[in-house]
Amino acid sequence: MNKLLEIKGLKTYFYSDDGVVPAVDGVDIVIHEGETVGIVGESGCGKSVTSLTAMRLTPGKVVEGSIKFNGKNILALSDHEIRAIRGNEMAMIFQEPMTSLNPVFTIGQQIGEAVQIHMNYSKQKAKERAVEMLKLVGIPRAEQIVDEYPHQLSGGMRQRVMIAMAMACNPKLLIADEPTTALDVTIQAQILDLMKELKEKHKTAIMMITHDLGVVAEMCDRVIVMYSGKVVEESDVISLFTNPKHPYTQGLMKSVPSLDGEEKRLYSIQGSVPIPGSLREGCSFAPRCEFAMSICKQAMPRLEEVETGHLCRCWLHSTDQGGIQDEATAR
Amino acid sequence: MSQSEAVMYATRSPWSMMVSRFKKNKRAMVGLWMAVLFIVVALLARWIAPYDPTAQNMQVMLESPSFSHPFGTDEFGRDILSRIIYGAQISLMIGIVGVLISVVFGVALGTISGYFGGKLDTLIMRIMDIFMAFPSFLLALAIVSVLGPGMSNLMIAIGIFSVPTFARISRSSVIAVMNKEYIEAAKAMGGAHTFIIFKHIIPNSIAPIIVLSTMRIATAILTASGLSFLGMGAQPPTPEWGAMLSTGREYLRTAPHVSTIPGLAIMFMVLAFNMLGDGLRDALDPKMKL
Amino acid sequence: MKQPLVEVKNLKKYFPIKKGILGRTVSHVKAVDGLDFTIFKGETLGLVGESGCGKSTTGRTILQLLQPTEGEVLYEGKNLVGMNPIELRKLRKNLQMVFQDPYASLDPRLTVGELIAEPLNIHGLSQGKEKDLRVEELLNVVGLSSYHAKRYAHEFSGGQRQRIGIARALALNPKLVVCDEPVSALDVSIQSQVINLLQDLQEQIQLTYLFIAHDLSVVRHISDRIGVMYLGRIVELADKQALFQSPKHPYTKALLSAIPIPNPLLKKERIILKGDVPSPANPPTGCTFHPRCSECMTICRTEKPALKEVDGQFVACHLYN
Amino acid sequence: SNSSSPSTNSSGAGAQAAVEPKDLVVALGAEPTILDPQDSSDALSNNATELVFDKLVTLDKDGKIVPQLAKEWTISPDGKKITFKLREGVKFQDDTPFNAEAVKITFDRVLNKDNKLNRYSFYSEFIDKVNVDSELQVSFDLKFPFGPALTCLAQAAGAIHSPKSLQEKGKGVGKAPVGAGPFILKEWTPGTKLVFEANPNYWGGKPKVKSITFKPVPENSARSIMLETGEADVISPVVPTDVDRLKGNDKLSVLISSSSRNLEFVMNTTKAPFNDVKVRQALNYAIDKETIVKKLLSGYGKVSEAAFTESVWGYSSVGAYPYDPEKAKKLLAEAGIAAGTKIQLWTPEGRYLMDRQIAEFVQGNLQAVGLAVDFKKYEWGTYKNITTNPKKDNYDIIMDSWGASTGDADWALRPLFTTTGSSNLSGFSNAEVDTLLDKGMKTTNPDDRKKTYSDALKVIKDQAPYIFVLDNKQLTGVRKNVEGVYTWTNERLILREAVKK
Amino acid sequence: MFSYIIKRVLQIIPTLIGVSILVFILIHSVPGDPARLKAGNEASEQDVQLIRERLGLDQPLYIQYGHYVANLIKGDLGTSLRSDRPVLQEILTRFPTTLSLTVMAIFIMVLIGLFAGIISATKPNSSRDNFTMMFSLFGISMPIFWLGLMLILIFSYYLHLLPSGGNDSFKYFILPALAIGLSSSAILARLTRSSILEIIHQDFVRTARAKGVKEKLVIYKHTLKNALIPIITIIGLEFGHLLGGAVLAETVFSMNGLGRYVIQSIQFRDYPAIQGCVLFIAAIFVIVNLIVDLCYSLVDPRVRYD
Ligand SMILES: Nc1ncnc2c1ncn2[C@@H]1O[C@H](COP(=O)(O)OP(=O)(O)OP(=O)(O)O)[C@@H](O)[C@H]1O
Ligand SMILES: Nc1ncnc2c1ncn2[C@@H]1O[C@H](COP(=O)(O)OP(=O)(O)OP(=O)(O)O)[C@@H](O)[C@H]1O
Ligand SMILES: [Mg+2]
Ligand SMILES: [Mg+2]
Repeated sequence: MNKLLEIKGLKTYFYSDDGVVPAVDGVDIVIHEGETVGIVGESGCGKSVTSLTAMRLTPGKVVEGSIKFNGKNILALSDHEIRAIRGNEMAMIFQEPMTSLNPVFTIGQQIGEAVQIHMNYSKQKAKERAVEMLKLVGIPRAEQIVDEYPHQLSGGMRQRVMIAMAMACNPKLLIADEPTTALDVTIQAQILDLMKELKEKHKTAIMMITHDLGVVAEMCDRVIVMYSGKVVEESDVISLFTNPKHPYTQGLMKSVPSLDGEEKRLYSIQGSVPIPGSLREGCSFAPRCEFAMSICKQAMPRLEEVETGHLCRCWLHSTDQGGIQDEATAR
Repeated sequence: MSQSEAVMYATRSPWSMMVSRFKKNKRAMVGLWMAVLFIVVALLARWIAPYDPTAQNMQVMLESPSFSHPFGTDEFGRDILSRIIYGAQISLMIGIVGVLISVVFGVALGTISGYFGGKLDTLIMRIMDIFMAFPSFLLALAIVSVLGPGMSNLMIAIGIFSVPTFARISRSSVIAVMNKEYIEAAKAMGGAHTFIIFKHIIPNSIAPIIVLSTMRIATAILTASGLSFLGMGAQPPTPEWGAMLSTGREYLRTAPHVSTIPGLAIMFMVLAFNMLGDGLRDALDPKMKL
Repeated sequence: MKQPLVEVKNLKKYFPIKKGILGRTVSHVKAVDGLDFTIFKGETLGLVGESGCGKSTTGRTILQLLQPTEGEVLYEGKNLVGMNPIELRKLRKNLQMVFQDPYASLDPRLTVGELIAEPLNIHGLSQGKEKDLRVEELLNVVGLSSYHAKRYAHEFSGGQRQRIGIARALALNPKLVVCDEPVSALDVSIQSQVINLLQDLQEQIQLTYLFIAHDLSVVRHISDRIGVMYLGRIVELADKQALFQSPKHPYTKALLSAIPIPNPLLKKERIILKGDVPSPANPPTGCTFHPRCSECMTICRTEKPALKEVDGQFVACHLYN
Repeated sequence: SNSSSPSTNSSGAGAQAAVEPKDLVVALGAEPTILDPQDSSDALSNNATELVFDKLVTLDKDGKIVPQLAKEWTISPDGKKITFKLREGVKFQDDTPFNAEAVKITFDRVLNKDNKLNRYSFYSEFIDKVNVDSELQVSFDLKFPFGPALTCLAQAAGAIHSPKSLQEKGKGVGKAPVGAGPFILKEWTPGTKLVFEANPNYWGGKPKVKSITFKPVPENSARSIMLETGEADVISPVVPTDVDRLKGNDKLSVLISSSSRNLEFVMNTTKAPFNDVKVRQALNYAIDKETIVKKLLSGYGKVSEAAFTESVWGYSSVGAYPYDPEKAKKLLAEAGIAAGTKIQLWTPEGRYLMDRQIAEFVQGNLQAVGLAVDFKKYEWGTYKNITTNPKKDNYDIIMDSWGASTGDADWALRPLFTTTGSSNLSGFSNAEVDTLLDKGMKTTNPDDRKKTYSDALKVIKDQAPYIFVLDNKQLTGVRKNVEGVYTWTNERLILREAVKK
Repeated sequence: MFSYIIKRVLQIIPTLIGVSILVFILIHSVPGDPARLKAGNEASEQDVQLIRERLGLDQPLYIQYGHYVANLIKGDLGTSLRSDRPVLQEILTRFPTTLSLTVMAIFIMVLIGLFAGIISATKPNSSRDNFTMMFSLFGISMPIFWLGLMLILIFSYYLHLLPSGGNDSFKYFILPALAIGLSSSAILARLTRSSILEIIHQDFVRTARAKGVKEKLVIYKHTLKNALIPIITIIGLEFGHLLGGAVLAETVFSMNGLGRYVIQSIQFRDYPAIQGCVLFIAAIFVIVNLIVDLCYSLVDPRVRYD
């Protein structure tokens, strides 16, 4: 399989009056053609910023790292060239279907815009394409809906429209940033179903950002777990769920109440997510980790392959003790 | 946890955060200092004014700015600098007292209207609509005509003239706060109306009022000077800036400084309060629609 | 054995939709449309359903934060509906609420100490030193410490805020706490902390919960019985084991099957419902679920099914006639 | 505004041949209100009616009474009847003939109380009856021998209407006047302009300009600029501060003519301390009239030396109180007035030339002699209402101005200084003055009258109910290519003889 | 839509009745007597009384109001006490001036304000943003009448470019329209800036960028159309402000408009004229706001009137 997107050592920082916020602090992600990669992690850990940076849409500043998409260096492209990729080869759907559509343009105009830009379609043809796309995402009365405005649709329908819009130019990569979080379970099921269907049909690779482990289990081939701006674990979905390595991943899995088991008390990770930018020595999860060792408080471990295809950033699994020095000198 | 830890951790109240945001805003700080300067000048007028602002000296009438009269003299040979200095007192008084009047009435009406809603709300807002249907300057003009010219009447007119605006803003701000869950929480705990209004509603809806007040001081000063310009404001020989400008108009060609300088004074004082208001808004809530 | 704490009888809450020149009421949003259920002392009654189905409205009308359109809410036998305000205010001590949004439910201008002391002040319960001690005690109960008391709510994380909200609700030693989606705004790892806290408290001080949520796994974890709501009505109400093992109502079945399971090895059969939840302003005739129901019969289009007991579970569905 | 006819376009006039009559543009401080001469008394309206209407008699450039529609007249020996012989062949602007009937109809209208016209009392006071003696002879029966009768008939209110127009338009004549004068009202856009066109059939010969346009321009400086730029040919009034600059322009001239108007401060003699003549005299000494005239009016005025101005018939100088603050203080002390005594000084603003400024200056003067002056400026509408009656309104010192519109001493003094005078704002009551003024009114011999008034003026000066400050000058700006423009002392701007080159 | 307009027009009526009562009370509380003013300075008390009767001012106030309302229903605004002309005619001869002035001022305000607002919003906190916003602060803070005088001083006295007063032709309107338009444009600039900045951070703008839309189009198509709602609102509100500003501008520039007529009428205590003008202005103002409301539906499909 070919590497479609390759993010290496990405650091995206926000500079404000209150200081620097290292929202993304050294992230490596590879997505192959046609593959669905899940990115999970707590709120604020940098999932959205990572994905936005991949499209060069983040308001933050990329201070380090590289992003290669389909052989092109995203960070080095001209504005014109990056625009040619956005919405065309790489498309995005967002968490909030309510606010992600422009309220003053019709559905048709908004779906058609991308094909007008990227495929030089005429207005008329763009509209036809929009209808076609609406039908594809299973919207009834597509011919009418195409002339309606976002506020006339329900949340689920809007998310379908978002998907239609993203898929309009047959992108190679679809970035879905929590596409179902705002939706009800029954609607979520509809949308996930649709995404699976589209993915199979068009061989689109998907970067699926979510915090719902259920969604990950259902949708993804591979999973990346992020914590506080860094990737802490990466593996194929089955091995992650059956054999999570990182204490954070383990905790995460245990704290979800299960639907079949019968636990009296839930497992809980103590403490709360660190505020990014509150600089701390060592592993950022150490303060909440029940296995924390003294080294954990001193140095950040590296992301290492602990089993084939299973990477983890944790001293418990680290084979390379020299990493301490490496990281320490890197600081 | 220990006492020392509590001390070490500086708590940041919404107020102190606002202050620090405000301090970072250069324009706001310039506005603040300008306003402070005007206030100090007004307070110290008796000591810093070089001449009696009403003392006539026909020997030096309509003189251009010079060393002995830095801003020149007017048609009675009065020192314009001294009149500007004393005029600061008047403009500030009108602005501040006028706005205080509107704040008290406007906030009371707006809060009652927004909090209780229903028929009372409709009644109050319809009355406000009637006032708002007048272009505001005409309303002020009508009120001063009724009350007659003079400082206190001017303040009352300016006060009444802004009541509807304050009522509206405060009402919408109250309604916004009413929709917050913490109001529901207070109700759920069994809090009485007055408790909720004074403890939660007013403190949380007051931010736009503070900003509006500052900006309205600016408007009030402008309006008052406009009324004085039309001869319906302060009584001569009171050194009201608008009136000074208006009388100086006769000499616009021969002695332009007589009307130019009061105009600049008005502009800078208004500017100070506008910058201050702007800064307050940005510090309190940049999205505020004012 | 089971003593009823709150009995809800034919509870309805309609919101008027106003229109026209004179603002006449032309129709109603039937947010809650005839609920009958009982909350027993010491239990947790879970309430699930899709967004807009009337869960929050139910909670609020029970607490009299909204005036019900019809029906009764009996608290220990006393009808809260239409009770005189002073008496009601006194009773409120026993009925508290934890809100969904930990950011909006705490007044940003008060310190945590003031926030927690507020209910004590309102009811004039304790003064001075005693009050401070009580605040400290409450903070400790929810796992915070007294040095937090001087800080403002915005300086806390979501989970901590939710703890503050819980401390406030507990200040008056309530009997019933209505939890309106107390964990849906929280991260998974924080969510479990709060759930555990709620459970611990229930054990310690014999609280009764009405627990509203849309996350079935959470509801299942915490509740003793679960009511499933659809468009302002309860379609199924049962013991949680029964509900999960043998859901009766087609909607419950679909709902349960729709939940993604965090286990990639387990592929289960999905019932995917067509369409969206209809608007409560304009609900379908008959059984409000019939347009989305795969087992819809003719009677479903015309007649509203009543909530009936079937095998120890309460279901409102014509399939069980 | 309406699309202006070419006749009103003044700027394009320069290129036309010199013989062709041109359009004259006149910028005035305000707009006429009503062009019904019997229903308006303001100078601005009268300026306009003087163009449209002719009267039985009128005043010439020098203020002498001269025939107009009446060729000649006789006064009966008892002074109670005046008979006019009318000019023949005169036609009104609507082509109806002018005759004795028209005169009677016009005067009967104003003398009828039910018509409630503005000038009712002005004439009804002395005219008893108007008789048509023949087609071209009309006689007036007076209630008593009235010295200034002819002068009154020469006022704007003496204008004769076309009876047809009166009958047809009723109250509407004020908007569409028809007289026998040299100009016809062509267009009136309220607030913007009035256009009068030359009456080609005027009995006195066709006027020398094609049209006259009145424009209301309240801003003093704007008027001056219009004159400078040629947008206006004549402006009135010119503010004193602009005179020197305008004079410096070789295309312009400023007519400085005397006026029957003076400016004065009225003391309320019905209340303390102004019931004390010493106080009143003291205040007269306290005011620096010289400086007011020199500085505030740039010298375009004259310090008053009597209760009315030089240009009024019957004038004699009785001398001004000199500026002597020390004497003022002494007199005040003698009258037992403590320093710091509070008095009120009221003034209108924008009504009279430099009114507020003068009052403000006077305040300074009065404070300089130890009085605490509470200064109040009122807008005219209010001022007029609160300064009608010294007893009722209870003011202290108010500014006032009086223009003896008849140009006769009687109207200059009787309303103000007789006990029952209609405008006695000072509440002044002096038996000697009452007798003298009554005598003056009823005397017909000019020399006797003059003597009587001279005596009255002296008493008034000594009793000092007023502080007479200054005699106004009329300042009219005229472009040098315009001739034949003059003013009457009662502030009427006479344009009917204007020529524009 | 149509029924919405009807509804709104009907809603205007009670407001206007309220306005008429308020004005009636207000102006009759102003000390002064139009009869005395009409009679002139030399008039005797008797003359004044005659005129008072003629004008019907000797009747009790409630009867006067009754007459007024009765006439109003017939569409008659009464007759000016000062000029004896129908008030409506007086208003209509002056309104075109005020309307042209206001429209020109709005034109200036939109032209400068919108442009400046966009300029500074597209590069927030840059020096051009700071400059524009500082400039607009000055604009807001300048007294209209003073700005007017300064314009006269510069453009009429010193440069002889434009006339200083009157309302004969287009060039007479330039300075007064500038005087009132500039300060309003400052308000608009600020509002435009903040609305754009608010919109530009919304999710759908990010969506547009993610589609590869050009930055220019992102601003002018996706953002501006959304920001237009508060902008239109402020234009409507500024209309009232400008009418108020017209009072001052017409005075400074000797223009024969409604604003100055109101002042003259107040000075003359011309009751019917004042009432007429205020009602007229209030009605215009309310109608403008209605139009503004209707404009919302043009830019925002969420606004529907039915
Ligand atoms: N525009 C911005 N300015 C400053 N900080 C930002 C900005 N956008 C994001 N951040 C910070 O970057 C960090 C990562 O944010 P990000 O949106 O990527 O989180 P996330 O993992 O997507 O969280 P969520 O699950 O809540 O969407 C957060 O701490 C956030 O505060
Ligand atoms: N104050 C109100 N006025 C009018 N309609 C209301 C009001 N509050 C709620 N509704 C309507 O009543 C219905 C039920 O609302 P409710 O908040 O009870 O739903 P919910 O089940 O709590 O939804 P969610 O899961 O989104 O919180 C919704 O359609 C809502 O729009
Ligand atoms: Mg995110
Ligand atoms: Mg809810």
